[in-house]
This record gives sequence, C-alpha cells and structure tokens, in this order.
Amino acid sequence: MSNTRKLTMAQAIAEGIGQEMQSDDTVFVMGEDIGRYGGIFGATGGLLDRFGPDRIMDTPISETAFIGTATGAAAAGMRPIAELMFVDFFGVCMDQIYNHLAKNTYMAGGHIKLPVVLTTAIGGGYNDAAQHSQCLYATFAHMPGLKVVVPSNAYDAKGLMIQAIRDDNPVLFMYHKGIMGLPWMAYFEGSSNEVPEAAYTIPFGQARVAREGSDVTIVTLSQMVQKALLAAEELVAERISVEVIDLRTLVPLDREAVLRSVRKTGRLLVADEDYLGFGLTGEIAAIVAENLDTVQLKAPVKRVAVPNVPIPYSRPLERFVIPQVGSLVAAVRELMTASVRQPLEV
Amino acid sequence: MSNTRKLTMAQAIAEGIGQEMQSDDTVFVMGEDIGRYGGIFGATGGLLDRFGPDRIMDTPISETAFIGTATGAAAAGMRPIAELMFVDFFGVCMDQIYNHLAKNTYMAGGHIKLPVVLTTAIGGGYNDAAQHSQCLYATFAHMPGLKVVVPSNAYDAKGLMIQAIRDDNPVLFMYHKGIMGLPWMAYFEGSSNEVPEAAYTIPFGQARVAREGSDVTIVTLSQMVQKALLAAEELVAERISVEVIDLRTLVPLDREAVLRSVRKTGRLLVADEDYLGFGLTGEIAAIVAENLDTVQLKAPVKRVAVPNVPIPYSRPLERFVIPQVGSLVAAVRELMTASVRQPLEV
Amino acid sequence: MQAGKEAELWMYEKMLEIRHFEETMATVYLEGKLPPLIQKGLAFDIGSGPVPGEMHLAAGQEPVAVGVCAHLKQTDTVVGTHRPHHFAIAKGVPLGRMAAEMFGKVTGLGKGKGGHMHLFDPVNRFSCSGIIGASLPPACGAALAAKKLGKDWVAVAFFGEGAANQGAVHESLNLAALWKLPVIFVCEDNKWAISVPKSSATSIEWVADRAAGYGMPGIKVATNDAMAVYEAAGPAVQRARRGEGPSLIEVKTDRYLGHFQGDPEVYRPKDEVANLRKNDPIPRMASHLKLQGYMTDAEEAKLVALARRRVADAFEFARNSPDPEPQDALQDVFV
Amino acid sequence: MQAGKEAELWMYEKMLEIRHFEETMATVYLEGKLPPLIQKGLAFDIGSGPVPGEMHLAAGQEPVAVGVCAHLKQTDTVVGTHRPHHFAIAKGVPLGRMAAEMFGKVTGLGKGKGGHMHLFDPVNRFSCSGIIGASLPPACGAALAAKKLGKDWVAVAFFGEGAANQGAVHESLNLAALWKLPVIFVCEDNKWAISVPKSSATSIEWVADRAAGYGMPGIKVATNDAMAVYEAAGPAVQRARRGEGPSLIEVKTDRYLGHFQGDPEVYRPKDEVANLRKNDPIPRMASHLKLQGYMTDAEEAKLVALARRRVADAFEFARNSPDPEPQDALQDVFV
Ligand SMILES: Cc1ncc(C[n+]2csc(CCOP(=O)(O)OP(=O)(O)O)c2C)c(N)n1
Ligand SMILES: Cc1ncc(C[n+]2csc(CCOP(=O)(O)OP(=O)(O)O)c2C)c(N)n1
Ligand SMILES: [Mg+2]
Ligand SMILES: [Mg+2]
Repeated sequence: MSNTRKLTMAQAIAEGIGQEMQSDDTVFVMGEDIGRYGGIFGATGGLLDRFGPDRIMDTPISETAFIGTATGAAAAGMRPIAELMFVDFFGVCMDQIYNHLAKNTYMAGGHIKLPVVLTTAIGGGYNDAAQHSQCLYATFAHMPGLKVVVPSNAYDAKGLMIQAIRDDNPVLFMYHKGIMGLPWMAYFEGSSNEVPEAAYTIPFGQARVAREGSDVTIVTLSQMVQKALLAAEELVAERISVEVIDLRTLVPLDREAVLRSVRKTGRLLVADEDYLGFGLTGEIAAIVAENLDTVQLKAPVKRVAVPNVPIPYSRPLERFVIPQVGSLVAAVRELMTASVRQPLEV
Repeated sequence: MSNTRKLTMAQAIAEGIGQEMQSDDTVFVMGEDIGRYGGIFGATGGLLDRFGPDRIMDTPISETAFIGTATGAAAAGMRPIAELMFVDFFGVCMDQIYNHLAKNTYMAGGHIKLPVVLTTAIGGGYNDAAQHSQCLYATFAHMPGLKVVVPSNAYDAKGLMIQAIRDDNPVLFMYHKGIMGLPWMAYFEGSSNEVPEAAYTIPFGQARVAREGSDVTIVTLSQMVQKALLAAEELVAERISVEVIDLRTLVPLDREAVLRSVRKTGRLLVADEDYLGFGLTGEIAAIVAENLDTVQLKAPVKRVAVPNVPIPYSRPLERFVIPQVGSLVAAVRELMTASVRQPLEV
Repeated sequence: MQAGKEAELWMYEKMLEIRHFEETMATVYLEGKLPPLIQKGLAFDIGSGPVPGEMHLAAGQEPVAVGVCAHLKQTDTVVGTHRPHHFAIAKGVPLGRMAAEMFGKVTGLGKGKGGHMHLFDPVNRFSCSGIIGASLPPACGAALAAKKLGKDWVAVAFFGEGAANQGAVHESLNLAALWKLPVIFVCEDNKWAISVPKSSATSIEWVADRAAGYGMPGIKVATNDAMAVYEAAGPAVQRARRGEGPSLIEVKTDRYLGHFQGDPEVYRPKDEVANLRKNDPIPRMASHLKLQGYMTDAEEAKLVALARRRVADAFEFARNSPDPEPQDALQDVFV
Repeated sequence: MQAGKEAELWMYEKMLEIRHFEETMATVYLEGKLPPLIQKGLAFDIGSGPVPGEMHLAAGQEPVAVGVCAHLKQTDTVVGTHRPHHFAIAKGVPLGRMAAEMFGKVTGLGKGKGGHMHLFDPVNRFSCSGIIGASLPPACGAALAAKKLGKDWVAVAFFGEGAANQGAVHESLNLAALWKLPVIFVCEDNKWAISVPKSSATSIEWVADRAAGYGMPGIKVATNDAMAVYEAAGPAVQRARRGEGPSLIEVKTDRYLGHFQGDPEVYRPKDEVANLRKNDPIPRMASHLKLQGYMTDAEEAKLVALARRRVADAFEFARNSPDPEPQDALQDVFV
C-alpha cells in the first residue's frame, strides 16, 4: 500500500501525466500555455521543469494543426496528450477531432491505433459567459469514436487519466474548472481528496455510487456530483434518502448502474450542467424509458440542466441557468410527491 | 388558389430561394459549387442564370470565412443564405456557426438580428462512408441559438425554406440527399409531391401527422418519414395501425404533438438516421418519460437509430447500421407484443 | 499623411479615456476577489465581486486602436478581440453601457448577457468575440454588405499576433483579397499570447510579410505610436473606400498588464513591463502635442480631468444600474 | 538532380499502373449504375453496382504522385486527399487490397469500412481523407514522431489547389516551419475544385508564393511532367531528411475526368480535356525513355502488359473476395 495525501484535481491530473511520462518515453504533451504557465487550469503544472520543452510543448493558437499533429504522431508510434484549453473552442478544430482522430481506426478496419488523450476544461459558475463556460460532453459522446471521461474528484481523475494514457484509443478527458482546486477559482471542497502516490488505474465504463440512498436516484457527473452530494445531505433533514450515481465516463456508459439504482429507488433525477435538449439528460431518461418492463417508476423522470440558452454572463442570470444545489433539492422534493398513472391493461 | 405541380425536393427548395431573391434584394447565396453547378445536390439549380454571380456566389473552400462572412453581412442588413455542402464538414467551421452566428443575438441582449439561412446536405444510403453520410441534426439542436429545419418532402421544403429566409434568426436547413429527387441518386418517390407555384410559408414548431394510426406512434423526420410510411403500409396486412409523426423542425420542437399521439397509441417508436446515443431518440423518449403522469404506456419506448458507430462504406455494413423499412416493421411488431410492469403503489 | 491638430488631439483624448478606463477597471475588478472575502485557501477568486469572470485589459495598446479608428466613421464596422475595450472606446461605444455590461447590468450593451469579451453596439457598428481569430470573417461580411448595398463603408478586423496562426485568419485574408472587399486587417503585436512569445508561435518575424501571399499590401508599424499608426492606416482605409480591396497592417505594441487580471505572469521577465512603460505612448504624445503648440499644460490638465470624469461617470452609471431578473436569462436567444 | 534510368523507369511503370487502375475503375464503376437497372427516371445511380458511392479518379495527375514518391522509402509517410489512388499506388499500397476496399470487401485495407476516400495502409504508411485540407496536420504529426524517435523519416502531405484556402493548410505550414518538421507539402494544381476554377478561389496565381510567408522554400513546377516533379522534390526531401525543415511544392497538372465519376461537367469548356490529353505525360515519358535508350518498344509493351495484368489481378481479387458480415459493422470503433 502506498501512502496517500489530499490533492486537488489539478494536482492529481498533473501527477498522473507525469508518472506516465516517466515510465513511457513516447508520452508527450502539446497545447497552449501548458509549459511555463503549467496549463491555464494547472493540468500540466510542474511538468515543464521535469521533462523539458521537447516533451511539454507550447503550441501556436492552431488547434486544428496541433490536434491533427497528435493524430499523426500517434499513428507513427507516439502517445500524445493534446490540450484544448476550453472545450468551447472545439469549433475551430472539430474536424480533426471527430472526422479523423475519432473515425480513422474504424475506417482502417481496426488496423491502426490512435492512443491520443485530448484534455479540455469544461463548465461555468464563475461568469466567463457564453464562449467559455460550456460542458458539451454530450456532443462528443454522441459521435462515435472517442472515449469520454468526465471525473468529479481528484482520486478518480488520477486513475482515469492513467487509464486514458494507457488506452490505445482516443480519449477525451474533460475536467471541470470548478473542481480543479485552483488558487484563483472557488471550488467544491469535496473534489480534493486522498490520492495514492503510486500510479493506479480506474477502468472506463464503471459508474460510482457516490452516495447510497433508497428514495431517489440522482444520475450525474463532474462538478454536479459535488452539488448532488450537498443536496443529498440537505435532504436528510426531510428524511429523503438520495442515491448519487457518478457516471465518470460517458463512453463507455454504465447503463446497468443507472438501471440498478432506479430499480431500487423508483425515482430518477438526471442532473447536468450541459444543455437540456438532445443531450445527456435525454439519453439517461431514455435508458429508463426503454426498460419500463423491468423498471417500476414511482414518479415521472425529472431532468435538471441548462434550459437551452447560451450561458449568460451576469451572475444572477448564470446562477439561474446553471443548476445549483437548491435546484436539485427542489427537484428531488417534487419527485417525492409526484406519481405516475397506471398503465392501460392491454 | 395557385396551381400546383409535382416537384422534387431540390426543385422546391430552389424555387423557394428564387422567389425570395426575386422579392428581396438583400437575399443572396454563398457556397461551394452553387453557381454554374447549381449546388451539388441541386438546391440552387438555375439560380445563377437568373440572378448572376453577384447574388449566387461560388466561394473558395473556406467554410469558416464565408459562413462568418454571412454572419457579418447579416448584421449589416443583408439576408445571406450560405451552403455547407455536407453537414459532415461542420468541424472546419463550427466555431463561426455555434459560437458566433448562434450566440451573438443572445450575447447582444437581442439588440442584433442575424437572418442567415445555413443550408446543408445530410444522410447516407448511397455508400459515401463515414465523412459524407451523417445527419448530425441533434448536434445542432443541442446547442442553443439555431432554428433547425429538417424537411421530409418537397411541399414542406418550399414552405419551410421561405419561412426560414423570412425569419430574422439563424436557421439551419438540412436536406437529406436521398429525398432530393436527384437524377443520379435513388430516392423515395413520396418525397416528390404537389407544390404550389406561389410562395407560401409553413410555421416552425408544428409537427405533421404524416399518417394517422391508433396502435403505435412512430416519431421521426427527414427521409426516415418516407421509410416509416412504407413500414406503416406494410403493417396494415397485420392489422397494426401506425401513426407517423413528422417533426419537420427540431428547434422549435413540437413536444405536444409527440405527447398527443403517444397518449392515443400508448406505444412509441423513435426512428432516426442520426447516432443513437445522446441524440434525437433520447430527447423524444425523455419527453415521454417526463410525462408519465399523463401518458399511459402499453410498452417500453423503443429507439431505432445508427448504433454508435461511424457510417461504414460497404453496402451490407451501411444497410445494417442505417435503419431500413424492415427495421421499423420489426420494431413495431416488438412493441405490439411488449408490455410494461405495473408501477409500485406509493 | 500627417494627422493634424484635430485628429491628434482626438487620438490623445481617446488614449487618455482608454487608459483611465483600463486602470479603473483593474482596480474595480479586484473588489471582493481577495481574502478574507473569498473561499479559504484561495489567493484570488475570479468569480467574486461586482465584475466577475475573465478580464483582459489593453493598457499600453492604445495607439493601435486610436490610430486606426481616427479614420473611421460611425457607419464603418470594427470587429475587436477578447481584449476589446480600447477598440470599442476608439470606435465610439458609449462608456456607460460598456461598463454596465461588465457589471452584468440590464443597462449594459447586452443586458448583462454578453460580458466584457462580447460587446455588441449595432449603432456604432462594433462587435468582438472571445474566440481567437474570429474577428476576421464577420469583418469580411460587413465589407461584403457595404459592396452589395453600394456604400463606401469599410470594415476593420483587429487581431493579435497570436491569432495570426489561426486558420480563420488565412481564409479571411484570401477571401477579402479575392473579392476585393473593403477591409483593413490589423494585427496587434504585443509580443505575447498569454504566456507564449511570438517567436514560439510564428515562423516568421512579421505577420505583415504574409500579405504578399494574398496579393494585398502588408504595412509595418514598428513603434507603439498613435501618429505612426494613423499614417499607416490612412492609405489602407482610403484604398478600401475606393473599392481597391483589403490591406494588412501590423503594429508593434506593448501589453502593460497580465494577460488577464490575476495572471501570475511567471513566464514574463520581471523588469520587462517597467522598461516598456518608459516608452509610454501617452506622455510621449502629450509632449509632442505641446511641441506642436496644439496643447497647453492647462488644456492637458483639462483633457485628463475630462477623461477621468467620463470614466468615473461610466462606472457610477454601471454600479447604480439594476441587475437583470434571473428569468431574463430565458429571453433573447431569438429576436 | 537527374532521375536516371532506374528511377525514370520506376516512375513510368507506376504511371502506367495508376492510369490503368483509374481507367479500369472508371469502367467498373459504371456497372449497375445505368438504366434500365436503376430507379425509373434516373440517369445514373451513384449507390448501385459493385463499387458504389463517390469516385474521384486521378487520370492525368500521375506525374505529381510518382515524381514525389520516387524519393520516398517505406518508412516515410504519405497523406493523400479525397482523390487518393495515384498517391497510394506510388507509395506502394498493394493494388488488390486497395481495390477490394472500393468493392467493400473484407479483404480491403479497411475491411470495407473506409471506402475509396479512406485508404489506410500502416505498413506502407499511407492514409488519406475525404475532408479538404485535412492531409496536412497528420503529416506534421508523422514528421514530429520521426523527430522524437530520432529517425530520418519524412512525411509528405498532398493537397489540391482548392484546398489551399482551407484554414488547416495555413496552421500546418506555420507549425511545420516553426518546429522545423521534416515535411514536404505538395499542392496539386489541376485548375479545378469541382466546378470552381483556381482563379475564382485563390487570390494569387501560385500557392507556392505563400511559402515565403512561413519562411520555407516555395518551389514551382509548371509542367505536368514526372521528371520535372522528381527534380523539384529531390532537394525538398533531402532538406527534410537533413532536419532542415519543410518545403512547399506546387505542381501544375491536369484532371482528365470529371471531379467525380458521373459529374456532368457543365462548367467545363467542351474541348478542354481533349487539348489537355494532347500533352499526356505518359506517352511523353515513353518517348523520352526511348530517346535516352532506357527502354525499347518491346520493353515498353512488356511494361504496359505488366501494368494491365497487375490491375486486372487486383480487380479480380477484389471481385472474388467475400463481403463483410453485416454485424461486422459493430466492430473496430475501438481497438
Ligand atoms: C480558438 C481559441 N483558442 C484559444 C483561446 C484561448 N486564448 C485566449 S486569449 C489567447 C492569446 C491570444 O493572443 P493574441 O492573439 O496575441 O492576443 P492578446 O491576448 O495578446 O491580445 C488564447 C490562446 C481562444 N480564446 N480561442
Ligand atoms: C472541408 C471540405 N469542404 C468541402 C468539401 C467538398 N469537396 C470535395 S472535393 C472538393 C474540391 C477540392 O478541390 P481540390 O482541393 O483542388 O482537389 P481536386 O478535387 O481538384 O483534386 C470539395 C469542395 C470537402 N470534402 N471538405
Ligand atoms: Mg498578443
Ligand atoms: Mg483541384
């Protein structure tokens, strides 16, 4: 057993990357401000001093070029990590991501492997407005070919990052700014936790029961897991027992974990910081709707997410559109009083 | 009453654009091969000869530049129509589409209007493989700021196109190649129909009951509407009465039309040519799952879509992943024999 | 092309306004963001205070904004960057509604929905974006509209030296040259793209040297001086107005503050800014104006006081304006 | 740099192979696509026959492919375009598995999943894409890998003159020059981008003139001639191998067929192709080889027969190979 310490998620990610770079010369990092700056959100903090500019490479503001470069380098035997500073910028380089990095392995009939980790920052809550506050993970999970990892805490982040680097497929690793534990941005304390020093992995496709409960299931991920845990705590006073499922990865998706929990509680709240329509909350609700022969609901499914508007800048507006602990508490209460109609006899 | 003729969807779209260009000098078209060629899929056929190269502008292969140009021109008083030849190419210009065209009006507090119509070709079925066969409408419907129009036939296409050009907001107009009625690609005859000569509009957000039925509701759009109608016809022999709902637009989405039909039939099949996960089928299923207090299901919801793989080239492979008439028939049969469990008494 | 008294005084006045606005914002921005008001353990909280979120200030970069905009009319379009205040002020965007936007107030340019990187003023034809390289395509669009509407309007797209390597820049330069659009592309070289120096990002020394590859004039302004920019921009604006097509101007300028407020600037030589400030374009212009006899000490004091008051009024207006109602967030996605 | 007998014969042989492959495909592609076999009312059905989907052929463009690839080793990387056959054949991709891919067979390079625009041969380090401008970034990646692995491998990215105005091209040229990557960028100017002539898309005459804006050599090849391409490419490949960085080569060439098979070519002057074919590079090279005494009539006949047989064998292999099982479609998203 290796000893553990409390780390922030940013430290845990940087540690995981550093350990893999130590043990595998083919791993290197490219991105904007990942060198001397250490990554705007600290995901590569300290790595430049340890590995030098040949392996921690600051790039021009040319996302299409350097992400495509990662794809080409991976095909030639390297294991690149490329950082897209904010996921909101995907629009300038999406073609290299989804038409090439994500599809080449399939189009090659599985004859090539592309071990690329794409890291990117997601999420709002600090008033960075419509072009710097989105989550967008559903967009990447919708299109086949990328594994999509969205950790909620430091321990998971390190294990999932090492798993991602060792995976022979492209992995999109999305970290929420509001749980990185940065010295310049408020974060949820629960996201900094005990992290073993030694390298370890967490398999993809295994959701985590972040809190056990019996009345209502909250399915969520990333920073929203921390909000859900606070909401659950708050609801104890009302004798409402909430189970919180942290999906951890969207591709692969642990459908069974969702069904297992909802079969137990009979009530589902899907909580998401992404846009409401055509996204994560729809997919999770659909999984239950498809399984109504084995799942017995006590209440209709509830979804809480950003109500199909861009993220507004002004604090009262942003707080209104991004689900808060209070919105989860209110939604759970509604679920406890709601009921479904009897199905018609056939 | 103006007289009608049978037109292909391509002819109907070109006619609608031409009539609006005739009546409004600020309307013009930009895109690749839209001039002399008339648009690879015929959406601008004949317009160059009528309006000349100043209003029917062939562009360089610079989607970011000319789509951003459309946004800038719209802000300055024009009503541009820009064509993205295949929706699969969105990755080279998505930033101008969704971070700017789609969000600027909101970020400006509604103080600017951007009357841009973005036309694009979608869909497979003719073995054009992973980078030329996608639908991707859910991706655009997921991100706020664009109206999303996806017609299934010539009559709707003309009315929706004129509505789109007259709308003061950005509209994404997606036409499926397999219903355009091109002389070089097989298409579904049902998509060519009677079209009035005079200009007319069809309001957004109003789904169409393409066929009335009482046992099963198929919610779908675009080319899949034609497949659903054939499936419904085939099922008559088995005395299964299928209702087909053609969504016509995804933003705005006619949720009530879906609920109205499912309240009647108690059985829902969502049929889609887009990717299964995190997309259209999930959203429609979720709408029902959210309303189980007023909707009584006789069977779990069923979804048929592309099973989360890129579109393969080879014919047997493509036919396997893209839902065919037969897959809809089979899914409806399963719905007729399935049943849901009683909800627990609370 | 000499600017002359009126234009030079206008540029000086605008530079004062910009500098005071940026310095005032630098102070106000820190309100509520430091211990002990914030989460324990934090040194700074970007999301707190009356003006939350990222804040990119342009102190030191006034010349490029005023030197170009001195040639523009209200009907001309300017598209700025994520660091937009100097461009906006030089283009005539009202200070009050601009400041109110940064305070997230209903009286803001975007009713508080846009924020400091997203300032839209249709009356003065100004807009900007937080996406690097995104200023060029819409400027081409404004220029194309001018052509189609038969107007002599021109459009200016400002972008940083770091943005120069973004694909959108290349596509726009080609399109504008091909279609002879009345655009002036202005590359603002402040040497840094956050922590990345130009030499680590761009394969040649002058971005303006790329103009030849598009068949348009490339103009170099090597000093951070309003008059030098004015003289370089004049012919480019006239060329555009005459319908002779676009130009690319590159201006060397200096970033006095961090990339954004709160930037630790670990990447930057400690004394760099101090040395840059020795060459501050504002005092230099003041002495020039006096030398020319365009301005007395008394008039200078008046102008300084005027700029201070305008900025103070703007911030007061912003502070005293009401917040939007939370549910207003659901409005304005579509008009 | 003279090619010499061996290289010249190799180029000639490869050009014959390419031409026969393309002409054979042009015929085979039409199988099952014409009335009365297709939907009533259609003139042609792109989705029918043994080889469905789009088909972009490169007859006429052989010189650029063989002239560059004559300098390459198996360990060098080539990234092609949506019109990839000539590059693939010149790089040594096996004809049989390539043809089988176009027939959608399990024996194809991608087990039938990729199709003709998506040929991946990791052994011969060839790949391509249907997205315009997408060949350059991955070529930079292969070159970067070579540097990191300490190999003298080079990478070649081919792209069309129409692709030259895509943002990815600009970003890649800058990155390669900045990092001194061993890449050779080759712009294949066949004058057309589908129906759009170069003059309606590019603001200058030679794309190679943009090289200076990145600080790399720009090399112009004005004739559609294999030896001319060979001589131009040699120094660029050597420069890359020596670690001195990238070059940009532009080659004028001719597209003999439609953009894709079935293209009505309404946009193209009726006699254009006939005139172009008068300057066919293959017979020209044949007479040159004979003049040099490198090839007799008998040897020529042998080479032609050999090329025909190789292509015929490839198509036969493709035809006789089995289809994939439908459910195979669910495999290979991830390895
Ligand atoms: C497409 C895109 N990539 C990255 C960023 C993050 N980013 C914001 S400002 C900046 C540096 C810009 O440098 P420059 O263009 O020189 O402008 P300056 O900040 O110096 O004014 C970067 C990389 C972004 N906003 N958009
Ligand atoms: C990003 C993108 N835009 C548009 C297209 C559609 N398209 C396919 S080939 C082509 C023309 C390409 O011209 P060029 O680069 O000169 O190559 P050529 O066809 O002449 O070989 C276009 C516009 C595409 N595949 N990708
Ligand atoms: Mg800069
Ligand atoms: Mg071409």
